[in-house]
Amino acid sequence: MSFTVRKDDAKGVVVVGVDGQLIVGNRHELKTKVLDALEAGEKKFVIDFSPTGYIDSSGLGALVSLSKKIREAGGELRLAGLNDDLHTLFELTKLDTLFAIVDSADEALAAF
Amino acid sequence: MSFTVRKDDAKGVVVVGVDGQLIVGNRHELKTKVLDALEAGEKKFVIDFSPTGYIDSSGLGALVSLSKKIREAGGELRLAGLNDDLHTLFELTKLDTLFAIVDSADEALAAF
Amino acid sequence: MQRMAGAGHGVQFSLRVPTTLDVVEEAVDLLARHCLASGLPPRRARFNLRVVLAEALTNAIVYGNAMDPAKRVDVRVDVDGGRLAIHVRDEGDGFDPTQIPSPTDPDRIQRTDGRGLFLIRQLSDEVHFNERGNAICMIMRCA
Amino acid sequence: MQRMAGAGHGVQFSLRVPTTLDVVEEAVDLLARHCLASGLPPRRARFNLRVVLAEALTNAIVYGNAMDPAKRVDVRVDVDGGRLAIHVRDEGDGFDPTQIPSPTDPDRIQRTDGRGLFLIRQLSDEVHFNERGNAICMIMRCA
Ligand SMILES: Nc1ncnc2c1ncn2[C@@H]1O[C@H](COP(=O)(O)OP(=O)(O)O)[C@@H](O)[C@H]1O
Ligand SMILES: Nc1ncnc2c1ncn2[C@@H]1O[C@H](COP(=O)(O)OP(=O)(O)O)[C@@H](O)[C@H]1O
Repeated sequence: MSFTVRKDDAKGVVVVGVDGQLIVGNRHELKTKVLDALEAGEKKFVIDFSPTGYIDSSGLGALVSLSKKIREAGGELRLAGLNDDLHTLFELTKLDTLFAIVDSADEALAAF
Repeated sequence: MSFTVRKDDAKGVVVVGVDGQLIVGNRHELKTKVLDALEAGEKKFVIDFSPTGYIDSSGLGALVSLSKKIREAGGELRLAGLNDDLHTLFELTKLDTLFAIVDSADEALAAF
Repeated sequence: MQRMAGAGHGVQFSLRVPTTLDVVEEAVDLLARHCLASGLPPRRARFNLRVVLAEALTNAIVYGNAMDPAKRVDVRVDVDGGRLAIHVRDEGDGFDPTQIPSPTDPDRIQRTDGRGLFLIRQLSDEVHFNERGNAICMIMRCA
Repeated sequence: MQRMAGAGHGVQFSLRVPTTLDVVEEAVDLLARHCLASGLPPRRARFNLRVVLAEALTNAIVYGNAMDPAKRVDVRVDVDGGRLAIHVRDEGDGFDPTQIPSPTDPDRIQRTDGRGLFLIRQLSDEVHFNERGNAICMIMRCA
Protein backbone atom coordinates (compact mmCIF):
# COMPACT_ATOMS: atom_id res chain seq x y z
CA MET A 1 0.00 0.00 0.00
CA SER A 2 1.32 3.40 -0.92
CA PHE A 3 0.34 6.83 -2.11
CA THR A 4 1.56 8.51 -5.26
CA VAL A 5 1.53 12.29 -5.35
CA ARG A 6 1.82 14.25 -8.58
CA LYS A 7 1.25 17.88 -9.39
CA ASP A 8 -0.60 18.90 -12.51
CA ASP A 9 1.20 22.18 -13.17
CA ALA A 10 -1.12 23.42 -15.91
CA LYS A 11 -4.10 23.32 -13.56
CA GLY A 12 -2.24 23.68 -10.28
CA VAL A 13 -3.84 20.54 -8.90
CA VAL A 14 -2.31 17.95 -6.58
CA VAL A 15 -3.39 14.40 -7.55
CA VAL A 16 -2.93 11.71 -4.90
CA GLY A 17 -3.34 8.09 -5.98
CA VAL A 18 -4.33 5.50 -3.35
CA ASP A 19 -2.56 2.35 -4.42
CA GLY A 20 -3.89 -0.59 -2.37
CA GLN A 21 -6.04 -0.06 0.69
CA LEU A 22 -6.93 3.08 2.63
CA ILE A 23 -7.27 1.70 6.12
CA VAL A 24 -6.42 2.17 9.75
CA GLY A 25 -2.79 1.25 9.10
CA ASN A 26 -2.01 3.95 6.49
CA ARG A 27 -4.61 6.70 6.72
CA HIS A 28 -2.20 8.88 8.72
CA GLU A 29 0.27 8.71 5.85
CA LEU A 30 -2.38 10.00 3.45
CA LYS A 31 -3.36 12.79 5.85
CA THR A 32 0.26 13.85 6.28
CA LYS A 33 0.88 13.90 2.51
CA VAL A 34 -2.16 16.05 1.81
CA LEU A 35 -1.77 18.38 4.82
CA ASP A 36 1.90 18.98 3.96
CA ALA A 37 0.86 20.10 0.49
CA LEU A 38 -1.92 22.26 1.95
CA GLU A 39 0.58 23.89 4.27
CA ALA A 40 2.87 24.50 1.30
CA GLY A 41 0.09 26.53 -0.28
CA GLU A 42 -1.68 24.03 -2.53
CA LYS A 43 -5.44 24.53 -2.78
CA LYS A 44 -6.77 22.05 -5.32
CA PHE A 45 -6.72 18.34 -4.55
CA VAL A 46 -7.87 15.20 -6.30
CA ILE A 47 -7.70 11.83 -4.59
CA ASP A 48 -7.69 9.10 -7.22
CA PHE A 49 -9.12 5.77 -6.10
CA SER A 50 -8.82 3.95 -9.40
CA PRO A 51 -5.94 1.77 -8.10
CA THR A 52 -7.66 1.20 -4.71
CA GLY A 53 -8.82 -2.12 -3.26
CA TYR A 54 -10.94 -1.22 -0.28
CA ILE A 55 -11.43 1.61 2.22
CA ASP A 56 -12.36 1.02 5.84
CA SER A 57 -14.30 3.31 8.16
CA SER A 58 -11.12 4.93 9.48
CA GLY A 59 -10.12 5.64 5.88
CA LEU A 60 -13.49 7.29 5.30
CA GLY A 61 -12.94 9.23 8.52
CA ALA A 62 -9.57 10.45 7.26
CA LEU A 63 -11.24 11.72 4.07
CA VAL A 64 -13.90 13.56 6.07
CA SER A 65 -11.18 15.16 8.16
CA LEU A 66 -9.11 16.16 5.11
CA SER A 67 -12.11 17.59 3.31
CA LYS A 68 -12.88 19.80 6.32
CA LYS A 69 -9.28 21.03 6.62
CA ILE A 70 -8.98 21.75 2.91
CA ARG A 71 -12.26 23.66 2.95
CA GLU A 72 -11.16 25.67 5.98
CA ALA A 73 -7.99 26.63 4.12
CA GLY A 74 -10.09 27.83 1.19
CA GLY A 75 -9.19 24.84 -0.94
CA GLU A 76 -11.16 22.20 -2.77
CA LEU A 77 -11.09 18.36 -2.73
CA ARG A 78 -12.46 15.99 -5.36
CA LEU A 79 -12.65 12.21 -5.21
CA ALA A 80 -12.18 10.31 -8.47
CA GLY A 81 -12.03 6.78 -9.84
CA LEU A 82 -14.37 5.04 -7.40
CA ASN A 83 -15.39 1.63 -8.68
CA ASP A 84 -18.90 0.31 -8.01
CA ASP A 85 -18.00 -1.22 -4.66
CA LEU A 86 -16.25 1.90 -3.41
CA HIS A 87 -19.11 4.03 -4.67
CA THR A 88 -21.53 1.89 -2.67
CA LEU A 89 -19.46 2.60 0.44
CA PHE A 90 -19.99 6.35 -0.01
CA GLU A 91 -23.69 5.87 -0.74
CA LEU A 92 -24.30 3.62 2.27
CA THR A 93 -22.65 6.10 4.61
CA LYS A 94 -24.29 9.05 2.79
CA LEU A 95 -20.79 10.50 2.37
CA ASP A 96 -21.60 10.91 -1.31
CA THR A 97 -23.57 13.99 -0.17
CA LEU A 98 -20.47 15.43 1.51
CA PHE A 99 -17.87 14.95 -1.22
CA ALA A 100 -17.47 16.13 -4.80
CA ILE A 101 -17.24 12.79 -6.56
CA VAL A 102 -16.24 12.57 -10.23
CA ASP A 103 -15.61 9.66 -12.54
CA SER A 104 -11.92 10.06 -13.24
CA ALA A 105 -8.89 12.12 -12.25
CA ASP A 106 -8.89 13.61 -15.76
CA GLU A 107 -12.47 14.75 -15.34
CA ALA A 108 -11.62 16.19 -11.93
CA LEU A 109 -8.73 18.14 -13.46
CA ALA A 110 -10.80 19.40 -16.36
CA ALA A 111 -13.50 20.71 -14.00
CA PHE A 112 -11.14 22.71 -11.78
CA MET B 1 -13.38 -36.46 -14.23
CA SER B 2 -14.06 -38.56 -17.27
CA PHE B 3 -12.48 -40.73 -19.91
CA THR B 4 -12.60 -40.14 -23.64
CA VAL B 5 -12.19 -43.13 -25.91
CA ARG B 6 -11.38 -42.81 -29.59
CA LYS B 7 -10.27 -45.33 -32.16
CA ASP B 8 -7.52 -44.49 -34.64
CA ASP B 9 -8.74 -46.61 -37.55
CA ALA B 10 -5.63 -46.22 -39.70
CA LYS B 11 -3.46 -47.77 -37.02
CA GLY B 12 -6.11 -49.84 -35.27
CA VAL B 13 -5.28 -48.23 -31.94
CA VAL B 14 -7.63 -47.35 -29.08
CA VAL B 15 -6.68 -44.03 -27.44
CA VAL B 16 -8.10 -43.35 -23.99
CA GLY B 17 -7.75 -39.84 -22.57
CA VAL B 18 -7.78 -39.37 -18.79
CA ASP B 19 -9.48 -36.04 -18.26
CA GLY B 20 -9.06 -34.96 -14.63
CA GLN B 21 -7.82 -37.37 -11.98
CA LEU B 22 -7.21 -41.12 -12.09
CA ILE B 23 -7.99 -42.07 -8.52
CA VAL B 24 -9.78 -44.50 -6.26
CA GLY B 25 -13.16 -43.07 -7.25
CA ASN B 26 -12.92 -43.63 -11.02
CA ARG B 27 -10.22 -46.23 -11.73
CA HIS B 28 -12.88 -48.94 -12.15
CA GLU B 29 -14.46 -46.91 -14.92
CA LEU B 30 -11.13 -46.79 -16.76
CA LYS B 31 -10.59 -50.51 -16.29
CA THR B 32 -14.07 -51.31 -17.60
CA LYS B 33 -13.61 -49.10 -20.66
CA VAL B 34 -10.29 -50.71 -21.62
CA LEU B 35 -11.29 -54.28 -20.79
CA ASP B 36 -14.51 -53.96 -22.83
CA ALA B 37 -12.44 -52.94 -25.84
CA LEU B 38 -9.98 -55.77 -25.19
CA GLU B 39 -12.87 -58.21 -25.07
CA ALA B 40 -14.17 -56.76 -28.35
CA GLY B 41 -10.86 -57.73 -29.96
CA GLU B 42 -8.78 -54.57 -29.70
CA LYS B 43 -5.07 -55.18 -29.14
CA LYS B 44 -3.33 -51.81 -29.25
CA PHE B 45 -3.94 -49.25 -26.52
CA VAL B 46 -2.67 -45.79 -25.69
CA ILE B 47 -3.61 -44.06 -22.47
CA ASP B 48 -3.15 -40.32 -22.88
CA PHE B 49 -2.42 -38.42 -19.69
CA SER B 50 -1.94 -35.01 -21.24
CA PRO B 51 -5.26 -33.74 -19.79
CA THR B 52 -4.63 -35.41 -16.39
CA GLY B 53 -4.26 -33.67 -13.04
CA TYR B 54 -2.98 -36.33 -10.67
CA ILE B 55 -2.94 -40.11 -10.26
CA ASP B 56 -3.12 -41.83 -6.89
CA SER B 57 -1.71 -45.22 -5.93
CA SER B 58 -4.94 -47.01 -6.76
CA GLY B 59 -4.83 -45.41 -10.20
CA LEU B 60 -1.28 -46.68 -10.66
CA GLY B 61 -2.52 -50.10 -9.49
CA ALA B 62 -5.28 -50.03 -12.10
CA LEU B 63 -2.67 -49.33 -14.81
CA VAL B 64 -0.51 -52.25 -13.60
CA SER B 65 -3.55 -54.51 -13.71
CA LEU B 66 -4.57 -53.35 -17.19
CA SER B 67 -1.06 -53.73 -18.55
CA LYS B 68 -0.98 -57.33 -17.33
CA LYS B 69 -4.39 -58.18 -18.83
CA ILE B 70 -3.56 -56.56 -22.16
CA ARG B 71 -0.25 -58.42 -22.33
CA GLU B 72 -1.95 -61.74 -21.50
CA ALA B 73 -4.38 -61.13 -24.37
CA GLY B 74 -1.42 -60.57 -26.72
CA GLY B 75 -1.97 -56.84 -26.86
CA GLU B 76 0.15 -53.81 -26.13
CA LEU B 77 -0.27 -50.73 -23.91
CA ARG B 78 1.54 -47.42 -24.13
CA LEU B 79 1.33 -44.46 -21.77
CA ALA B 80 1.61 -40.99 -23.27
CA GLY B 81 1.52 -37.32 -22.33
CA LEU B 82 2.89 -37.54 -18.79
CA ASN B 83 3.89 -34.12 -17.48
CA ASP B 84 6.94 -33.78 -15.21
CA ASP B 85 5.00 -34.42 -12.02
CA LEU B 86 3.27 -37.51 -13.37
CA HIS B 87 6.56 -38.75 -14.76
CA THR B 88 8.11 -38.42 -11.32
CA LEU B 89 5.32 -40.61 -9.95
CA PHE B 90 6.32 -43.42 -12.31
CA GLU B 91 10.00 -42.96 -11.54
CA LEU B 92 9.55 -42.94 -7.78
CA THR B 93 7.55 -46.15 -7.91
CA LYS B 94 9.91 -47.63 -10.54
CA LEU B 95 6.82 -48.23 -12.68
CA ASP B 96 8.67 -46.47 -15.50
CA THR B 97 10.50 -49.82 -15.87
CA LEU B 98 7.22 -51.68 -16.31
CA PHE B 99 5.45 -49.47 -18.84
CA ALA B 100 6.18 -48.30 -22.36
CA ILE B 101 6.12 -44.54 -21.84
CA VAL B 102 6.19 -42.16 -24.80
CA ASP B 103 5.96 -38.39 -25.04
CA SER B 104 2.67 -37.96 -26.85
CA ALA B 105 -0.30 -39.94 -28.13
CA ASP B 106 0.82 -39.10 -31.68
CA GLU B 107 4.22 -40.58 -31.02
CA ALA B 108 2.60 -43.65 -29.51
CA LEU B 109 0.43 -44.08 -32.61
CA ALA B 110 3.37 -43.60 -34.98
CA ALA B 111 5.38 -46.25 -33.16
CA PHE B 112 2.69 -48.97 -33.34
CA MET C 1 -20.83 -37.10 -6.40
CA GLN C 2 -21.81 -36.45 -2.81
CA ARG C 3 -21.21 -32.76 -2.09
CA MET C 4 -19.21 -31.86 0.99
CA ALA C 5 -21.44 -28.91 1.69
CA GLY C 6 -24.56 -30.91 0.95
CA ALA C 7 -23.39 -33.51 3.42
CA GLY C 8 -23.20 -30.71 5.98
CA HIS C 9 -19.46 -30.95 6.43
CA GLY C 10 -17.74 -27.69 5.86
CA VAL C 11 -14.27 -26.39 6.25
CA GLN C 12 -13.51 -24.46 9.38
CA PHE C 13 -10.52 -22.17 9.57
CA SER C 14 -9.05 -19.98 12.22
CA LEU C 15 -6.31 -17.46 12.81
CA ARG C 16 -4.94 -15.93 15.99
CA VAL C 17 -4.05 -12.30 15.44
CA PRO C 18 -1.71 -10.28 17.69
CA THR C 19 -2.96 -6.99 19.14
CA THR C 20 -1.33 -4.60 16.69
CA LEU C 21 -2.83 -2.67 13.81
CA ASP C 22 0.19 -3.50 11.62
CA VAL C 23 -1.12 -6.97 10.88
CA VAL C 24 -4.71 -6.08 10.01
CA GLU C 25 -4.17 -5.79 6.27
CA GLU C 26 -2.20 -9.03 6.02
CA ALA C 27 -4.63 -10.95 8.23
CA VAL C 28 -7.55 -9.66 6.16
CA ASP C 29 -5.89 -10.74 2.91
CA LEU C 30 -5.02 -14.19 4.25
CA LEU C 31 -8.55 -14.77 5.52
CA ALA C 32 -10.04 -13.43 2.28
CA ARG C 33 -8.02 -15.99 0.30
CA HIS C 34 -9.37 -18.76 2.51
CA CYS C 35 -12.94 -17.48 2.17
CA LEU C 36 -12.47 -17.49 -1.59
CA ALA C 37 -11.15 -21.06 -1.37
CA SER C 38 -14.33 -21.94 0.51
CA GLY C 39 -16.59 -20.63 -2.20
CA LEU C 40 -17.25 -16.99 -1.37
CA PRO C 41 -17.71 -15.24 -4.74
CA PRO C 42 -14.56 -13.32 -5.76
CA ARG C 43 -16.18 -9.90 -5.66
CA ARG C 44 -17.59 -10.40 -2.16
CA ALA C 45 -14.25 -11.81 -1.00
CA ARG C 46 -12.39 -8.88 -2.51
CA PHE C 47 -14.60 -6.16 -1.14
CA ASN C 48 -17.41 -6.78 1.39
CA LEU C 49 -15.50 -9.42 3.28
CA ARG C 50 -12.29 -7.44 3.43
CA VAL C 51 -14.06 -4.32 4.70
CA VAL C 52 -16.03 -6.11 7.43
CA LEU C 53 -13.00 -8.11 8.54
CA ALA C 54 -10.85 -4.98 8.69
CA GLU C 55 -13.53 -3.25 10.79
CA ALA C 56 -14.02 -6.15 13.17
CA LEU C 57 -10.28 -6.72 13.64
CA THR C 58 -9.61 -3.03 14.19
CA ASN C 59 -12.36 -2.76 16.80
CA ALA C 60 -11.15 -5.92 18.54
CA ILE C 61 -7.58 -4.58 18.66
CA VAL C 62 -8.34 -0.96 19.56
CA TYR C 63 -11.43 -1.19 21.80
CA GLY C 64 -11.62 -4.85 22.82
CA ASN C 65 -7.99 -5.54 23.63
CA ALA C 66 -7.22 -1.83 24.15
CA MET C 67 -3.91 -2.31 22.30
CA ASP C 68 -2.63 -4.61 25.04
CA PRO C 69 0.07 -6.72 23.32
CA ALA C 70 -0.45 -9.54 25.83
CA LYS C 71 -3.93 -10.10 24.39
CA ARG C 72 -4.96 -11.83 21.18
CA VAL C 73 -7.81 -11.68 18.70
CA ASP C 74 -9.22 -15.00 17.56
CA VAL C 75 -10.83 -15.31 14.15
CA ARG C 76 -12.73 -18.45 13.22
CA VAL C 77 -14.69 -19.05 10.02
CA ASP C 78 -17.22 -21.88 9.75
CA VAL C 79 -18.25 -22.77 6.22
CA ASP C 80 -21.53 -24.59 6.06
CA GLY C 81 -24.42 -24.88 3.66
CA GLY C 82 -23.16 -22.20 1.30
CA ARG C 83 -22.56 -19.56 3.95
CA LEU C 84 -19.63 -18.39 5.98
CA ALA C 85 -19.93 -17.54 9.66
CA ILE C 86 -17.02 -15.27 10.53
CA HIS C 87 -16.35 -15.05 14.27
CA VAL C 88 -14.02 -12.40 15.68
CA ARG C 89 -13.40 -12.55 19.42
CA ASP C 90 -11.28 -10.26 21.56
CA GLU C 91 -10.25 -10.44 25.23
CA GLY C 92 -11.96 -7.21 26.25
CA ASP C 93 -14.99 -6.49 28.41
CA GLY C 94 -17.37 -6.16 25.48
CA PHE C 95 -19.89 -3.41 24.81
CA ASP C 96 -23.55 -2.91 24.04
CA PRO C 97 -23.91 -2.86 20.24
CA THR C 98 -27.53 -1.71 20.45
CA GLN C 99 -26.35 1.65 21.78
CA ILE C 100 -24.48 2.72 18.65
CA PRO C 101 -26.07 5.69 16.79
CA SER C 102 -26.27 5.74 13.00
CA PRO C 103 -23.42 7.60 11.31
CA THR C 104 -25.82 8.75 8.58
CA ASP C 105 -27.77 11.01 10.97
CA PRO C 106 -27.40 14.58 9.65
CA ASP C 107 -25.72 15.70 12.88
CA ARG C 108 -23.20 12.85 12.69
CA ILE C 109 -22.36 12.83 9.01
CA GLN C 110 -19.37 15.18 9.48
CA ARG C 111 -17.82 12.99 12.16
CA THR C 112 -14.59 11.18 11.43
CA ASP C 113 -15.48 8.07 13.43
CA GLY C 114 -18.43 5.82 14.18
CA ARG C 115 -18.89 4.08 10.81
CA GLY C 116 -17.32 0.69 11.57
CA LEU C 117 -20.24 -1.29 12.96
CA PHE C 118 -22.54 0.41 10.49
CA LEU C 119 -20.46 -0.84 7.56
CA ILE C 120 -20.25 -4.31 9.11
CA ARG C 121 -24.07 -4.41 9.31
CA GLN C 122 -24.51 -3.04 5.79
CA LEU C 123 -21.99 -5.30 4.08
CA SER C 124 -22.76 -8.58 5.89
CA ASP C 125 -25.89 -10.67 5.45
CA GLU C 126 -26.36 -11.06 9.21
CA VAL C 127 -24.53 -9.86 12.32
CA HIS C 128 -24.68 -11.36 15.81
CA PHE C 129 -22.88 -10.58 19.06
CA ASN C 130 -22.34 -12.72 22.12
CA GLU C 131 -23.94 -11.49 25.33
CA ARG C 132 -20.76 -9.97 26.73
CA GLY C 133 -20.14 -8.13 23.46
CA ASN C 134 -16.54 -9.25 22.95
CA ALA C 135 -17.35 -11.58 20.05
CA ILE C 136 -19.02 -10.70 16.78
CA CYS C 137 -20.32 -13.17 14.21
CA MET C 138 -20.75 -11.94 10.65
CA ILE C 139 -22.62 -14.11 8.15
CA MET C 140 -21.81 -13.96 4.45
CA ARG C 141 -23.76 -16.01 1.94
CA CYS C 142 -21.88 -17.55 -0.96
CA ALA C 143 -24.67 -17.07 -3.50
CA MET D 1 4.82 -4.74 8.44
CA GLN D 2 4.82 -7.45 11.08
CA ARG D 3 4.37 -10.78 9.31
CA MET D 4 1.67 -13.12 10.57
CA ALA D 5 3.90 -16.12 10.06
CA GLY D 6 6.87 -14.36 11.58
CA ALA D 7 4.79 -13.58 14.63
CA GLY D 8 4.16 -17.33 14.87
CA HIS D 9 0.46 -17.06 14.28
CA GLY D 10 -0.69 -19.20 11.43
CA VAL D 11 -3.98 -20.16 9.97
CA GLN D 12 -5.41 -23.48 11.00
CA PHE D 13 -8.11 -25.15 8.96
CA SER D 14 -10.05 -28.32 9.28
CA LEU D 15 -12.60 -30.44 7.48
CA ARG D 16 -14.65 -33.40 8.63
CA VAL D 17 -15.01 -35.94 5.85
CA PRO D 18 -17.68 -38.66 5.73
CA THR D 19 -16.58 -42.26 5.25
CA THR D 20 -17.23 -42.60 1.55
CA LEU D 21 -14.80 -42.62 -1.37
CA ASP D 22 -17.15 -40.40 -3.40
CA VAL D 23 -16.02 -37.31 -1.56
CA VAL D 24 -12.26 -37.84 -1.74
CA GLU D 25 -11.71 -35.83 -4.91
CA GLU D 26 -13.83 -32.90 -3.76
CA ALA D 27 -12.30 -32.86 -0.28
CA VAL D 28 -8.81 -32.95 -1.79
CA ASP D 29 -9.59 -30.03 -4.10
CA LEU D 30 -11.13 -27.98 -1.31
CA LEU D 31 -8.16 -28.57 0.99
CA ALA D 32 -5.70 -27.89 -1.83
CA ARG D 33 -7.33 -24.50 -2.41
CA HIS D 34 -6.90 -23.67 1.26
CA CYS D 35 -3.28 -24.82 1.26
CA LEU D 36 -2.68 -22.58 -1.73
CA ALA D 37 -4.34 -19.71 0.16
CA SER D 38 -1.90 -20.40 3.00
CA GLY D 39 1.13 -20.08 0.79
CA LEU D 40 1.87 -23.57 -0.52
CA PRO D 41 3.43 -23.05 -3.97
CA PRO D 42 0.88 -23.70 -6.75
CA ARG D 43 2.72 -26.67 -8.22
CA ARG D 44 3.04 -28.44 -4.86
CA ALA D 45 -0.61 -27.66 -4.10
CA ARG D 46 -1.70 -28.99 -7.48
CA PHE D 47 0.30 -32.19 -7.40
CA ASN D 48 2.23 -33.40 -4.32
CA LEU D 49 -0.38 -32.21 -1.88
CA ARG D 50 -3.31 -33.60 -3.83
CA VAL D 51 -1.68 -37.01 -4.18
CA VAL D 52 -0.73 -37.36 -0.51
CA LEU D 53 -4.13 -36.10 0.65
CA ALA D 54 -5.93 -38.53 -1.67
CA GLU D 55 -3.80 -41.39 -0.31
CA ALA D 56 -4.26 -40.48 3.33
CA LEU D 57 -8.02 -39.95 2.97
CA THR D 58 -8.47 -43.20 1.05
CA ASN D 59 -6.55 -45.18 3.66
CA ALA D 60 -8.50 -43.53 6.48
CA ILE D 61 -11.81 -44.36 4.79
CA VAL D 62 -10.99 -47.88 3.58
CA TYR D 63 -8.70 -49.27 6.30
CA GLY D 64 -9.15 -46.95 9.26
CA ASN D 65 -12.90 -46.52 9.26
CA ALA D 66 -13.43 -49.75 7.27
CA MET D 67 -16.11 -47.97 5.20
CA ASP D 68 -18.32 -47.58 8.28
CA PRO D 69 -20.62 -44.64 7.44
CA ALA D 70 -21.10 -43.89 11.14
CA LYS D 71 -17.44 -42.91 11.34
CA ARG D 72 -15.69 -39.74 10.18
CA VAL D 73 -12.28 -38.67 9.02
CA ASP D 74 -10.92 -35.46 10.49
CA VAL D 75 -8.45 -33.38 8.53
CA ARG D 76 -6.67 -30.47 10.17
CA VAL D 77 -3.97 -28.31 8.65
CA ASP D 78 -1.73 -26.11 10.81
CA VAL D 79 0.16 -23.43 8.93
CA ASP D 80 3.17 -22.16 10.78
CA GLY D 81 6.56 -20.77 9.96
CA GLY D 82 6.28 -21.45 6.24
CA ARG D 83 5.24 -25.07 6.53
CA LEU D 84 1.95 -26.94 6.56
CA ALA D 85 1.30 -29.79 8.97
CA ILE D 86 -1.52 -31.86 7.49
CA HIS D 87 -3.17 -34.15 10.02
CA VAL D 88 -5.56 -36.91 8.89
CA ARG D 89 -7.21 -38.91 11.66
CA ASP D 90 -9.62 -41.82 11.35
CA GLU D 91 -11.65 -43.70 13.96
CA GLY D 92 -9.98 -47.07 13.35
CA ASP D 93 -7.64 -49.20 15.44
CA GLY D 94 -4.54 -47.96 13.66
CA PHE D 95 -1.67 -50.03 12.28
CA ASP D 96 2.09 -50.31 12.43
CA PRO D 97 3.50 -48.17 9.61
CA THR D 98 7.02 -49.55 10.12
CA GLN D 99 5.84 -52.94 8.85
CA ILE D 100 5.04 -51.81 5.30
CA PRO D 101 7.35 -53.24 2.61
CA SER D 102 8.61 -51.10 -0.26
CA PRO D 103 6.54 -51.34 -3.44
CA THR D 104 9.70 -50.91 -5.51
CA ASP D 105 11.11 -54.30 -4.46
CA PRO D 106 11.46 -56.38 -7.63
CA ASP D 107 9.07 -59.03 -6.31
CA ARG D 108 6.44 -56.38 -5.51
CA ILE D 109 6.68 -54.14 -8.54
CA GLN D 110 3.92 -56.03 -10.39
CA ARG D 111 1.47 -55.69 -7.51
CA THR D 112 -1.57 -53.52 -7.93
CA ASP D 113 -1.58 -52.23 -4.36
CA GLY D 114 0.81 -51.12 -1.63
CA ARG D 115 2.02 -47.80 -3.06
CA GLY D 116 -0.03 -45.39 -0.94
CA LEU D 117 2.20 -44.85 2.09
CA PHE D 118 5.26 -44.99 -0.14
CA LEU D 119 3.97 -42.07 -2.22
CA ILE D 120 3.01 -40.17 0.92
CA ARG D 121 6.59 -40.54 2.20
CA GLN D 122 8.13 -39.65 -1.16
CA LEU D 123 5.97 -36.60 -1.86
CA SER D 124 5.89 -35.08 1.66
CA ASP D 125 8.82 -33.43 3.42
CA GLU D 126 8.18 -35.36 6.65
CA VAL D 127 5.67 -37.97 7.80
CA HIS D 128 4.70 -38.81 11.38
CA PHE D 129 2.13 -41.16 12.89
CA ASN D 130 0.57 -41.14 16.31
CA GLU D 131 1.30 -44.16 18.50
CA ARG D 132 -1.98 -45.93 17.79
CA GLY D 133 -1.50 -45.47 14.05
CA ASN D 134 -4.89 -43.92 13.30
CA ALA D 135 -3.52 -40.42 12.68
CA ILE D 136 -0.92 -39.38 10.16
CA CYS D 137 0.81 -36.00 9.99
CA MET D 138 2.32 -34.96 6.68
CA ILE D 139 4.61 -31.93 6.58
CA MET D 140 4.89 -29.81 3.44
CA ARG D 141 7.25 -26.88 3.28
CA CYS D 142 6.14 -23.77 1.44
CA ALA D 143 9.54 -22.95 -0.01
N1 LIG E 1 -14.80 -5.20 20.14
C1 LIG E 1 -15.24 -4.11 20.82
N2 LIG E 1 -15.06 -4.02 22.17
C2 LIG E 1 -15.49 -2.92 22.86
N3 LIG E 1 -16.11 -1.88 22.28
C3 LIG E 1 -16.33 -1.90 20.96
C4 LIG E 1 -15.91 -3.01 20.15
N4 LIG E 1 -16.28 -2.76 18.86
C5 LIG E 1 -16.87 -1.55 18.87
N5 LIG E 1 -16.91 -1.03 20.12
C6 LIG E 1 -17.53 0.27 20.53
O1 LIG E 1 -18.43 0.67 19.54
C7 LIG E 1 -18.12 1.99 19.10
C8 LIG E 1 -18.47 2.15 17.63
O2 LIG E 1 -17.58 1.40 16.84
P1 LIG E 1 -17.51 1.63 15.29
O3 LIG E 1 -18.89 1.69 14.75
O4 LIG E 1 -16.62 0.59 14.73
O5 LIG E 1 -16.91 3.07 15.10
P2 LIG E 1 -15.49 3.67 15.54
O6 LIG E 1 -14.56 2.53 15.68
O7 LIG E 1 -15.14 4.58 14.44
O8 LIG E 1 -15.76 4.38 16.84
C9 LIG E 1 -16.67 2.17 19.41
O9 LIG E 1 -16.34 3.53 19.58
C10 LIG E 1 -16.51 1.38 20.69
O10 LIG E 1 -16.88 2.14 21.79
N1 LIG F 1 -5.40 -45.41 8.29
C1 LIG F 1 -5.06 -46.71 8.30
N2 LIG F 1 -5.61 -47.55 9.22
C2 LIG F 1 -5.28 -48.85 9.25
N3 LIG F 1 -4.41 -49.44 8.37
C3 LIG F 1 -3.85 -48.66 7.42
C4 LIG F 1 -4.13 -47.28 7.34
N4 LIG F 1 -3.40 -46.78 6.31
C5 LIG F 1 -2.72 -47.80 5.78
N5 LIG F 1 -2.98 -48.95 6.45
C6 LIG F 1 -2.37 -50.28 6.19
O1 LIG F 1 -1.20 -50.08 5.44
C7 LIG F 1 -1.24 -50.87 4.25
C8 LIG F 1 -0.49 -50.20 3.14
O2 LIG F 1 -1.19 -49.05 2.73
P1 LIG F 1 -0.80 -48.33 1.39
O3 LIG F 1 0.68 -48.19 1.35
O4 LIG F 1 -1.59 -47.10 1.31
O5 LIG F 1 -1.19 -49.34 0.23
P2 LIG F 1 -2.60 -49.94 -0.17
O6 LIG F 1 -3.65 -49.01 0.36
O7 LIG F 1 -2.56 -50.00 -1.63
O8 LIG F 1 -2.64 -51.28 0.49
C9 LIG F 1 -2.70 -51.08 3.97
O9 LIG F 1 -2.94 -52.24 3.23
C10 LIG F 1 -3.29 -51.16 5.37
O10 LIG F 1 -3.17 -52.47 5.87
